[in-house]
Amino acid sequence: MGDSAYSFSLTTFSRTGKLLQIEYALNAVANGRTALGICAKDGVVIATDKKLPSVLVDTAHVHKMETITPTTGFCYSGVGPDYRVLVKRARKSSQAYVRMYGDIEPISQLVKSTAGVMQEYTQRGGVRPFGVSLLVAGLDGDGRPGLYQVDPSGAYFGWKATAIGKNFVSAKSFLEKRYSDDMELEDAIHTALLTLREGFEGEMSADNIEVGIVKQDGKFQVLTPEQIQDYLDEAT
Amino acid sequence: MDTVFGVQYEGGVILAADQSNARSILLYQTNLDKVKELTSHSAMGVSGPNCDMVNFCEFVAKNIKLYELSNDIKLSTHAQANFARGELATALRKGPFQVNTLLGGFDNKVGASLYYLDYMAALQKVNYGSQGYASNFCLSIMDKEYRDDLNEADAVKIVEQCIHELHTRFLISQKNFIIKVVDKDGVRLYSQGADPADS
Amino acid sequence: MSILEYNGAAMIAMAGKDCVGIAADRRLGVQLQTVATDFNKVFAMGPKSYVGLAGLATDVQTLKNILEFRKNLYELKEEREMSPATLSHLLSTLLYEKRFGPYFVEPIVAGLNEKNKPFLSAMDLIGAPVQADDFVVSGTCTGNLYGMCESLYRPDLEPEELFETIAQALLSSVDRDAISGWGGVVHIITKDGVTTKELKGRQD
Amino acid sequence: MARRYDSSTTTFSPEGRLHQVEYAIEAINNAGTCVGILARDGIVMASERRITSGLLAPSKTSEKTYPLAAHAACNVAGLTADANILIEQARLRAGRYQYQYQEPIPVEQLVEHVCNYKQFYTQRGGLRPFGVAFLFAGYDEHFGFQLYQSDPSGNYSGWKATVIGANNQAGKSILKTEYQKDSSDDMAEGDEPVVPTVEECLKLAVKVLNKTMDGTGAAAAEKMELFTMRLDENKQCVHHILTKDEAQAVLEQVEAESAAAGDS
Amino acid sequence: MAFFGPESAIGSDILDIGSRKALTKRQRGIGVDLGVPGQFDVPNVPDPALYCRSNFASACGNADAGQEVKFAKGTTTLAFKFNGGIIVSVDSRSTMGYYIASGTVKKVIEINPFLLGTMAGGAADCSFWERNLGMECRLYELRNGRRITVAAASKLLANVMSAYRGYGLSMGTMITGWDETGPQLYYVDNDGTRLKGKYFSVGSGSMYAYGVLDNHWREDLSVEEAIDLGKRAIYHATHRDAASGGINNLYHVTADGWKYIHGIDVNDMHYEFAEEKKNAMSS
Repeated sequence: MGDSAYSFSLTTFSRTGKLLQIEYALNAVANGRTALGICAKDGVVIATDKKLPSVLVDTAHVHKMETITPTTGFCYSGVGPDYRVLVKRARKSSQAYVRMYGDIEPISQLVKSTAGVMQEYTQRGGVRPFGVSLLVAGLDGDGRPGLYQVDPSGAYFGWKATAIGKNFVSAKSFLEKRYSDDMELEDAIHTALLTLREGFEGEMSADNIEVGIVKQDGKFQVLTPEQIQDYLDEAT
Repeated sequence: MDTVFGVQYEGGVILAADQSNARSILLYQTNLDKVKELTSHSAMGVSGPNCDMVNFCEFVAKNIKLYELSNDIKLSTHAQANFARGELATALRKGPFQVNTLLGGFDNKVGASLYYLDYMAALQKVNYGSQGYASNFCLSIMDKEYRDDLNEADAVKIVEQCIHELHTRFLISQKNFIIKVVDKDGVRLYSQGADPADS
Repeated sequence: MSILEYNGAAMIAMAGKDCVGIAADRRLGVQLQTVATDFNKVFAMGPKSYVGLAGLATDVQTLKNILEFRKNLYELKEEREMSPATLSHLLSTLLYEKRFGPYFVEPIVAGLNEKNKPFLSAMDLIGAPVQADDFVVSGTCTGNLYGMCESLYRPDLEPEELFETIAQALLSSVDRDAISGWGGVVHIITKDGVTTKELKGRQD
Repeated sequence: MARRYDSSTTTFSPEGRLHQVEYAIEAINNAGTCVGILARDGIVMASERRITSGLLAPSKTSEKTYPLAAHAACNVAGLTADANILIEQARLRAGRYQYQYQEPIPVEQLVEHVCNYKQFYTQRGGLRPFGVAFLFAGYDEHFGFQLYQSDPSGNYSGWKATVIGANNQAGKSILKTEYQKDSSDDMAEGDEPVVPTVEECLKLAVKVLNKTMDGTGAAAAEKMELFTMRLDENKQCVHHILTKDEAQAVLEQVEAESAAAGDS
Repeated sequence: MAFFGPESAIGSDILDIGSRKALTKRQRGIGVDLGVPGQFDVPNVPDPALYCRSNFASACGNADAGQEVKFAKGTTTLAFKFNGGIIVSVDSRSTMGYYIASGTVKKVIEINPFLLGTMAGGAADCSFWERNLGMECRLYELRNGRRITVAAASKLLANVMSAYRGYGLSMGTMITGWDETGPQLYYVDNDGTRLKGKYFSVGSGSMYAYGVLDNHWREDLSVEEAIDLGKRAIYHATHRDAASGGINNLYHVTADGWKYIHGIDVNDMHYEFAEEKKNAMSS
């Protein structure tokens, strides 16, 4: 590796001490479709806009929500193909965990190891950072629900509620107003859909968004368009 | 074939070993030093083939020395013993060092201590111990004579009783023994049947 | 002679009512020669989980060191204690990793899980686990130990009764085994803590 | 011309500078402040929590302080993502030492290992340096409680009291005058200076943070993370991150004291 | 094997697998000269001694480790002469492999009121041949009107061992007693070795016992000292040797014959001696 032109870090410090590549990657994320999540008392919901460039694309085959472990799921904002790499790595690491400890990998560990992968791409020779931020919904080792955001730098944060991608600032302030500590999952799902609709360009329907939920005592599941439709109907 | 004794007393530890090297039915030498100094305040009595004894001792001693040089602090006897155990355990599944050892040392914090370490790398802290066929004859003597309040002279006396027993009962001739003391002043030679330097 | 019998050992783990006990003898021998009578073969892997390692003394120590290493890293990373079930699974994985050059150790694991309910498991030297509700044994006199446990075990023993039962079973078993004994140690694990008692055993 | 040497980490510029390392250090100087103070009976580390949002989940333990072993912990200033790699390395090293010697690793060796790892990235393979500085707190039987700081270059040094991160110069000057000030007044020749207790150090640390985080007025307890390390009766290290109430209490004490000082 | 007649005992067609000596034995009837080779059924193979050696070997050490038939062994026995007579001191453990088959075995065989034999090695071999020796000694006494000397008795036993050498017998014994020549002590083993000596120890724990004996044995021990020494030597052996343990049985032989002195649990001794050491330290 040492003799190749690609063995140098592509992400380097600027004069002001900034890692510009990471900041640019964050810009890529900010241009991505909005994704948001809310961690309720008894579960977590993550939701994302999956509007597609053409009506000809079959939306049923586009997935932005991915199940990683039985109790944890990802969604993202940013560069789609980069996301697939991370999903693959996360699934592999969670399976290695199961083999070693006979236990489902807690969300905190999954986040940490995925963040480690993302950090690696900010320092390793010849690679650019990932152009995605992840939202991770799942359960921790003690069964408590958790919601995390992982950034291209490999930094991660635990949130009560957050948003990434386009309009994340306004979505977050919307969430700040709506969030309460004793919120239950059903409320959270409604709030999430409401927030998503706020900045939505055009008509939001069951087909152009995706919602994933995990209940405290259950598994991570991606809601079907029918289920989403039910929630949308309830909201109106 | 070889014999090693160790007796810990208040303030120090005695290590003794026979000085013979034999092969087949032939006795080559009777002035060896099988109590190797590891640091200024620790030593290891070793029984086993000369090759393994030398290689293992030097490996351990030099690594501990390197540690002292790199870090400017000393390893406790406990840490030295565990280091040696780890190396021996690793070697066990490759090409084992056929060495049975007793490792004695003195630390300012805990005083003198003695560790039993066999070639399988089972480590055990002991007050007194013996390696080799000699243990069959001498452990009972040590059991009988050892007390928690021994001084250096008492401890040497026990070792001498053990040597006497080997001279009376043991088929293999072990003419000379070397006895070393490890205490607060470091490792020193107490007595020897023949001078290792005289060869 | 099996290499598992080179150093000698006897150990039991038994479940009581919201408590578990684990006990082992204290002998370190080299075949028939007793080298020490204060050898440890049961180790705390957390406030509520213990592991007992019976078999070749060097591997007992190596495996204990490895387990401790893995457990410490786990605790630092995950910021939680390792449950006995996880410990048991990890141990089994570690053992099978050496399938073609095994550690000559047959471990038992005892502890209380997150709900403070007993967990017991035992495995062979390459990590085939069994879980039990009543008791598990390992060592060089498992026949004796099983016999004693089968006849003395009662479900839902209180901690004091559990101690008596385990102590009695261990001492009687090692009295009929030449290469284990020379005293013992019993840990009784309850949700409030662990009580450890040394047993005076026969010294022959 | 210097641009050519800016982004390649392993080469000196014609003036003999390693720009990447310097820039990385620059990154730290903008990072959240961390204060470390050696006490008579322990160590105190205090750090600034930058990201505060009503929506941020209260973390299980902490995002600034990380335990490395039973007897060592660190505070992080800079890129947390980079720090995680180094923390992982430190934990592994501590674990391996314990495995090999069955004794806790002496603190300096742990620090040195992390710093060697950092140094490696400033010299080999053309990789950018880690954008992290650490405060290390630890205890060993050789030298008791110890406090070290390290920067992205791989430098480390032992301190009685120090500050890293934003405004560290201002912080350091407070420490210089306040640490051991009680003893400096009427100390006889050859007297050992009086080292403050953990409680006193906590207050001092808060004072320093108040200064470095300036502009925020009365600093809020949730913007600070206060950490202490002490020995219990069995000589075992006890790590403790002050709860919100405990931290608030310290803050109030500091306020009361400064108010009193202002009156006189 | 169709052999009907008064000689054929019931079941002999099954049990007697065709041993070559079977017929001669029946013809002679139950003999008193069991010491002569050929008085036992031996395997019907070309080399019975070899067959026995490789399948029933049980002599000292682990010679039986790989074979199907393992013998009970593992012992510490000792005997020594001193001015006050002879002390015979033994443990009482019997093991099969590592299983403790019994903790209360009598390892001193009271051959007659003036003769003692100790038992180490195969329990069956020892007890059989020493009982047989008792019978021979009694016959000698009846024939000659005086007690057999220890020398002669031990020689009889050694002769048997010599005759069965290589057949895998396992026995290490000390024959002691008081005869017209005074106190006598002989060592006899399955190799046919016969030694006369002042003190011996036999068994897996013997080396530990020797450690104590060699350092503390004197000709001029008092009877109390001698008993204490016999007791201690066995205790130390049982503590270190896993195959020895249980009870220390100790006999004292004088001109009046032997006397059983004590049977003490060696475990009690452990704490007694530990106490003694503690007291010695505090004084």
